[in-house]
Amino acid sequence: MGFWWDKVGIFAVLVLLCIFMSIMAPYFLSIDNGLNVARSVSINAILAAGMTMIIITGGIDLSVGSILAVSGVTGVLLFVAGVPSPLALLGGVAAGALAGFINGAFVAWLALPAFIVTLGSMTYLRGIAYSLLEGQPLISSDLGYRAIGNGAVAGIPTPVVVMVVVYLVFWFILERTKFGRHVYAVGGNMEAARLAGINVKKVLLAVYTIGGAAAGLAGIIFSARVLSAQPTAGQSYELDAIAAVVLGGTSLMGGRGRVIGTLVGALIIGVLTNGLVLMNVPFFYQLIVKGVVIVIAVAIDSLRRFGKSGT
Amino acid sequence: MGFWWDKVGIFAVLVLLCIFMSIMAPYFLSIDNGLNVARSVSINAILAAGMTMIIITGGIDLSVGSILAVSGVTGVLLFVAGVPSPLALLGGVAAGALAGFINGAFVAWLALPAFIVTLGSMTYLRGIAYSLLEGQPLISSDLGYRAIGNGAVAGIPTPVVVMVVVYLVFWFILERTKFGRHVYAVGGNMEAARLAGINVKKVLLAVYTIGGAAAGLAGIIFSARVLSAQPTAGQSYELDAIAAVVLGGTSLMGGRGRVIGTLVGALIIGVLTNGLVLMNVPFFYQLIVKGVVIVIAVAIDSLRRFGKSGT
Amino acid sequence: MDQVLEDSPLLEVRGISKRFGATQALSDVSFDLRPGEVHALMGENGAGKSTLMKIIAGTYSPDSGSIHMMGNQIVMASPRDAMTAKVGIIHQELNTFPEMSVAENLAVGNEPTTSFMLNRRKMISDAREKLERVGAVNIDPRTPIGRLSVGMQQMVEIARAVAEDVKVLVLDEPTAALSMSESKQLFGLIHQMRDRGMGLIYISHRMEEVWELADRVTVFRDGKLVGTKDMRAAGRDAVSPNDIVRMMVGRDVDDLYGREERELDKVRLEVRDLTDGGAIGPVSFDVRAGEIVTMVGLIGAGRTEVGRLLYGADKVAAGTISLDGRQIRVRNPGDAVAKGIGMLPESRKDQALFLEMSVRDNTAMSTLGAFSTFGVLNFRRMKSKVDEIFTSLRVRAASQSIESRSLSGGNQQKLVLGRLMLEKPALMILDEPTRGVDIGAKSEIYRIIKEIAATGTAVLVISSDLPEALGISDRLLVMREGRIVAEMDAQSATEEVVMEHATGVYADQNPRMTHEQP
Amino acid sequence: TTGDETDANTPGEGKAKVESVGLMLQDISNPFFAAMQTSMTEEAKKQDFKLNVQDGRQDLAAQNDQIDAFIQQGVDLILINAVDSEGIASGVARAQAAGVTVVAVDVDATGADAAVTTDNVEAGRLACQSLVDKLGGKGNILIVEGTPTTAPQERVKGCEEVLAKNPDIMVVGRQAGKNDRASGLALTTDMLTANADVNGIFAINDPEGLGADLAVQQAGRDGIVIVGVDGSPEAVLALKDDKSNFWATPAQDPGGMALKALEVGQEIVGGNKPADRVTLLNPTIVDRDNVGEYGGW
Ligand SMILES: Nc1ncnc2c1ncn2[C@@H]1O[C@H](COP(=O)(O)OP(=O)(O)OP(=O)(O)O)[C@@H](O)[C@H]1O
Ligand SMILES: Nc1ncnc2c1ncn2[C@@H]1O[C@H](COP(=O)(O)OP(=O)(O)OP(=O)(O)O)[C@@H](O)[C@H]1O
Ligand SMILES: [Mg+2]
Ligand SMILES: [Mg+2]
Repeated sequence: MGFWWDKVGIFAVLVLLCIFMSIMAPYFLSIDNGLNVARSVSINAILAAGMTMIIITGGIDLSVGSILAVSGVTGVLLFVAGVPSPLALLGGVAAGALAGFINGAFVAWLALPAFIVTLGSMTYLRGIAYSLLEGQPLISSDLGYRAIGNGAVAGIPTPVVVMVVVYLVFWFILERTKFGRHVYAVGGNMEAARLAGINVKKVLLAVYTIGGAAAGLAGIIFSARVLSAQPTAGQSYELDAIAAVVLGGTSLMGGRGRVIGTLVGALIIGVLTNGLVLMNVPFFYQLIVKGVVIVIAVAIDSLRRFGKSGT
Repeated sequence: MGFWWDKVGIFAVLVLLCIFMSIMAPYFLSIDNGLNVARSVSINAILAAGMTMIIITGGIDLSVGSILAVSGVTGVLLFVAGVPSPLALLGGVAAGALAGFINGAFVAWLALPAFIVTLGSMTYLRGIAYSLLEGQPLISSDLGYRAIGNGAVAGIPTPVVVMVVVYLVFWFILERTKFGRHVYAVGGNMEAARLAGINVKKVLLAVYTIGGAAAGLAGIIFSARVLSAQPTAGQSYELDAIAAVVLGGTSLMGGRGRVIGTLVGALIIGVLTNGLVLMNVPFFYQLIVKGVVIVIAVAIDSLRRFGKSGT
Repeated sequence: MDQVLEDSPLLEVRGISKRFGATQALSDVSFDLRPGEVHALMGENGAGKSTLMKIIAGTYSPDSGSIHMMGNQIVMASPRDAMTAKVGIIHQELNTFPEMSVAENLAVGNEPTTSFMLNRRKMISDAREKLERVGAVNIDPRTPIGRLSVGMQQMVEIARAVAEDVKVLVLDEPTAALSMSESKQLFGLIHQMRDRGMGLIYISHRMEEVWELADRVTVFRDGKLVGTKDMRAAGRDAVSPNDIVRMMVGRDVDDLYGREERELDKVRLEVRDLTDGGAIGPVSFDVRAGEIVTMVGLIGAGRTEVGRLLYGADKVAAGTISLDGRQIRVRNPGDAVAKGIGMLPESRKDQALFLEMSVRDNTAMSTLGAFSTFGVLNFRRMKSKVDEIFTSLRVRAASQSIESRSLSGGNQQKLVLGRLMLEKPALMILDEPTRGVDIGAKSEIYRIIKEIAATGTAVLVISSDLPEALGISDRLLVMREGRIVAEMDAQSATEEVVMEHATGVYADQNPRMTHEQP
Repeated sequence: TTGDETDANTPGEGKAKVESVGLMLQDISNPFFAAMQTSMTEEAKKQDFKLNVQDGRQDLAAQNDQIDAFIQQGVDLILINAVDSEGIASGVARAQAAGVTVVAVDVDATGADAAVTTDNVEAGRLACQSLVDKLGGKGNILIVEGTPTTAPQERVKGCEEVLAKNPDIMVVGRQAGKNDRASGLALTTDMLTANADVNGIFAINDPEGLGADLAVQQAGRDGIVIVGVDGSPEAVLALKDDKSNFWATPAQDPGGMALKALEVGQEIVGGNKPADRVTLLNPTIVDRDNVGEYGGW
């Protein structure tokens, strides 16, 4: 079953899950609810897109949730300070990119393990998000770029549109560009990449910066969605993002993975969360079901590996 | 400077930090405060001991915080149900070992990535901890084994004594037994370990079970310390534990690491937290300082690698 | 030798088949090994030799067939079972624990204990003993094995397998990373073991070795056993290397090296007093356009290091490098590629290949810039160029999109060569270009190297295979302890002379060399 | 939407039959909010309506998604206990646009049809006034704050108002915990080390206050007065315990508050808007002297 399952694997899990939910949860199967799921998935999916690229290089970014907070806060602060809203929006994204760049600098130049670098930045960036606002959320009901969180384009919620665009861009970068090949090469075999003449440090730096920018964009959407700067935003989002990436078949060892898989992974988590709410499952049991499904999903997905290696 | 720094590296960071704190924070340098730090470090240190062994095999355990909660709840529930307190205590530890065993089973038998398996179990075990108590903490002021959290042996707080014993045991296992060698071998080169006739699956299973038992013990201490079963206990403790392990020089790639380093890593985090509170640094700035120090500490520590490779 | 023993084989496999996904690695293979013999296995890359050995060693379980030891059927379900049955194996790929010391590596899986505690002292003394047995006395058991060169690590692996009290020993290309003198040491050991009545299975792509060691030679092709030649029974003269090559490749490879005269042009590479500031150098030498110069020496002589310095993979402390008369500074490999230097690294698996990426990506990896506009890849251009390269190198791959992991060693090596050819470098450094490559592929690689040289590229080869070095080069540079100790014309050099310079032990005081460097 | 219409509960004057209710809590792991869940679950059984309870995990985006899911389910009434009172505004507006009545519980929500809240500022005031009185208007105190969300921050604000009027009270340490017992214990232990002379502690809720109590007992310090906020069952136990240093807690009634919000919501659905948009339930102080009269949650 090798090839077929390889392509389909986790997607089949998503389809099964949707069928199950359609039967169990009234209201699940409707266009409106589909859009709800897509909208609620969008933030995690955008974080996970950047995370995919980082994980393909064999790294990880635990700080995405904190970057989201810092970027959201920056964007709102800029807007409130009178900066035109497109610039405020870009400022937020840039703050994310800068935070990612700093992560990348430690990983690329000092060759520190990404896990601990981003564990550190997860902590200090959270602190920065708090201290920018002295711990208080900052409400901005007339936020200039509120549409990016609450609007819709031709009936599709804007966050969903942004998410789709982000995925197209990431897919293009990873599949169709020289840089994308280099990302896979660095993750697949860093020493070989270096000896093949690839500037490994530059690739790593770029990847963390892009990941930071994606988290920054997610932060902008978050703040537009809640019309305020929230220093507590995005706590523990990194785990959902990583779960989406891994469910999507990207290897934490690096060198292998596809951003489309990540989208499917994010949708699985989103459908699960949404479906359990619609089914009125008590919160505690939601956690149990969610945890078990995550494990089962990767277990099912791993079947293809068994199929392939023949052992 | 190779060898010398190799041995001393992170320990020097700890000493520097202590000197800094002694100057900045009055009361830091006192026996009482030293015991405070040790006591407050003990839970994280015990989690981190188990984590060290798991990370040496190239794995990770994100579920330790949730295991801590489940074990703590189990212990208190058993006690409240009338089970003699030594048995209740053991029951809690056994619950942790069981949870670890299940993690290990997925990792060893199905060869699933530890990150996602334990991300899943982190979620479902938290759900189990909640549902055991329906979300409410269970207070038990006369908890039979309260001494393990609040007592003292010859002036040393019991949790600290337990911690020291745990570290001696882990040190002994890793350094002085055949099993310990096998743990390093599995993490250093899993395929080669298999070829050398090591039962890799058994080693992995054992390591996750031991890690779970350690987390269970931490859970017992936690509940004895707060005299109650807290389903929310241990949230995000996994990150502190991993930080201690990595600060202590254990490689996340597996195959290398020492439990003594982990203790030093845990102490760094403990001293930092304690010192910042003693200095009455506001919470937000604590986060910033803590994050930055973690990054700087690994950066300093990585000097030895540069010293070694000569590049 | 006892007649009964002679008749009943020590080890026998019957009707073994093994399939990996779409690949039938072995089909219905029966094979036996007698006590007191060296049974050589030969065959092209991917013929199934290692797979059969892994089945014998309990690493893989066969889809069908059975294994017998001294007449009794046994089950080899895990490497443990093989150990219990006293079957030892030296795997083709290194299986070391890079973070552990040599002593710990030697002990893994069999750690000495007193009561239940590790006995570290015994571990070290055991290690000394084991290393001594294979003549690797210069290796300190306490060194982390990761710091040793590949060749040294291979010696440790041999020590580990040999030290076991084994009845059957499998050696899967043990000399691929060894140079002449270590190989000689190993051969002595093999002779001893054979004389003690052990059975040895020896896999190699080097005909000279097989000729020296083997009592019987069995040839594999496409997962099937083609035939066995009994050289002890028939006598060595009854069989010729060419018979075996024909069984392997299905055709004659009459002139492996295809020696021919080449036109040498002006000096392309000029190296003066190059050093890493440590054990390597200073070295000075030239390579001319169209010339093939080979660096030879014992393992650890520093040849790889010199190559890496030229390529910018390691830091140069002092000295100059000039290309086409212009002095250049090479800061890193990317810089080297940009300035016209290409390198095929020593270990293709660790340093060259992206195993999970397609063969196309692997081939084009260093020259993606040439296939893209504003960073966007032009797949059609890439595909046709790679096609071109594959045709000229005769790469055997089902398609350009299959993972490079699934290619045989020889074909993988060709991928990396193809990568270099796309770079069109002025200087090409080839570190062990035929390591682990079968004889058919070897002859093709030699042809390719010569074609490359013919285009005016300066080719610097590093090789531990002396016949190869003598066969393909114009000039030899002999290295010892980080320096070039001799330079000679390859036409007139002999293995003996090269060995004398490489080891520093001179048999006669009249070496046939052109000149000796200080 | 439920097929079997029973007339078990007769709609009173203007009270409409509400068939399904969504209850959104900011953090079920906090016993205070869990108590709301408990009382609502019982009430749902009694009145026979469908109840869907969701945990916000202190995450505003998650609460936004939950509102969308509730709209999808077609609930009649959402009782919302928001992580942030203003940040939830856009979600509230979406629900109302979909014809769902929204009533805020405990924490006001901008734009909600009505709100039933405790005055958290007042709770902070009461707690600290009680502390100040017990200390006789002077002494050194510690403040154990909580997570940076609306309710804990308002309580600190109320406390600071009282302290501003009592210049002889010195705040010698303030640290933010995670609203739970363990962080109250850990932070207080360290703050006690740094301050030899501490007379009182204000914690923003009972779990943190009780953690601080454990810290004081373990440090072997006497005569430290501790106040919390909530009036939780554990706090009541502590108030009755001689060893405890816990002195007072402004009691709120989470379960009652949720039921009140339900009632207000049912009225609105039935067409009776309450006169005041906000129903304030004022906390009452429970201390060692009057704990016998306190009914508890
Ligand atoms: N684990 C595996 N998974 C999939 N295919 C495999 C695996 N191991 C070997 N093969 C395939 O089986 C075939 C036989 O491989 P094997 O390694 O036995 O060849 P070999 O004769 O030892 O070649 P070489 O001389 O290059 O070492 C090859 O086609 C190889 O690609
Ligand atoms: N006896 C030894 N003990 C430890 N390390 C050694 C020893 N001999 C050589 N080395 C290591 O080997 C390296 C030099 O070998 P290098 O790989 O450059 O040589 P080479 O001639 O290409 O040999 P090889 O065939 O092994 O590649 C150095 O890094 C050196 O540290
Ligand atoms: Mg082979
Ligand atoms: Mg070499």
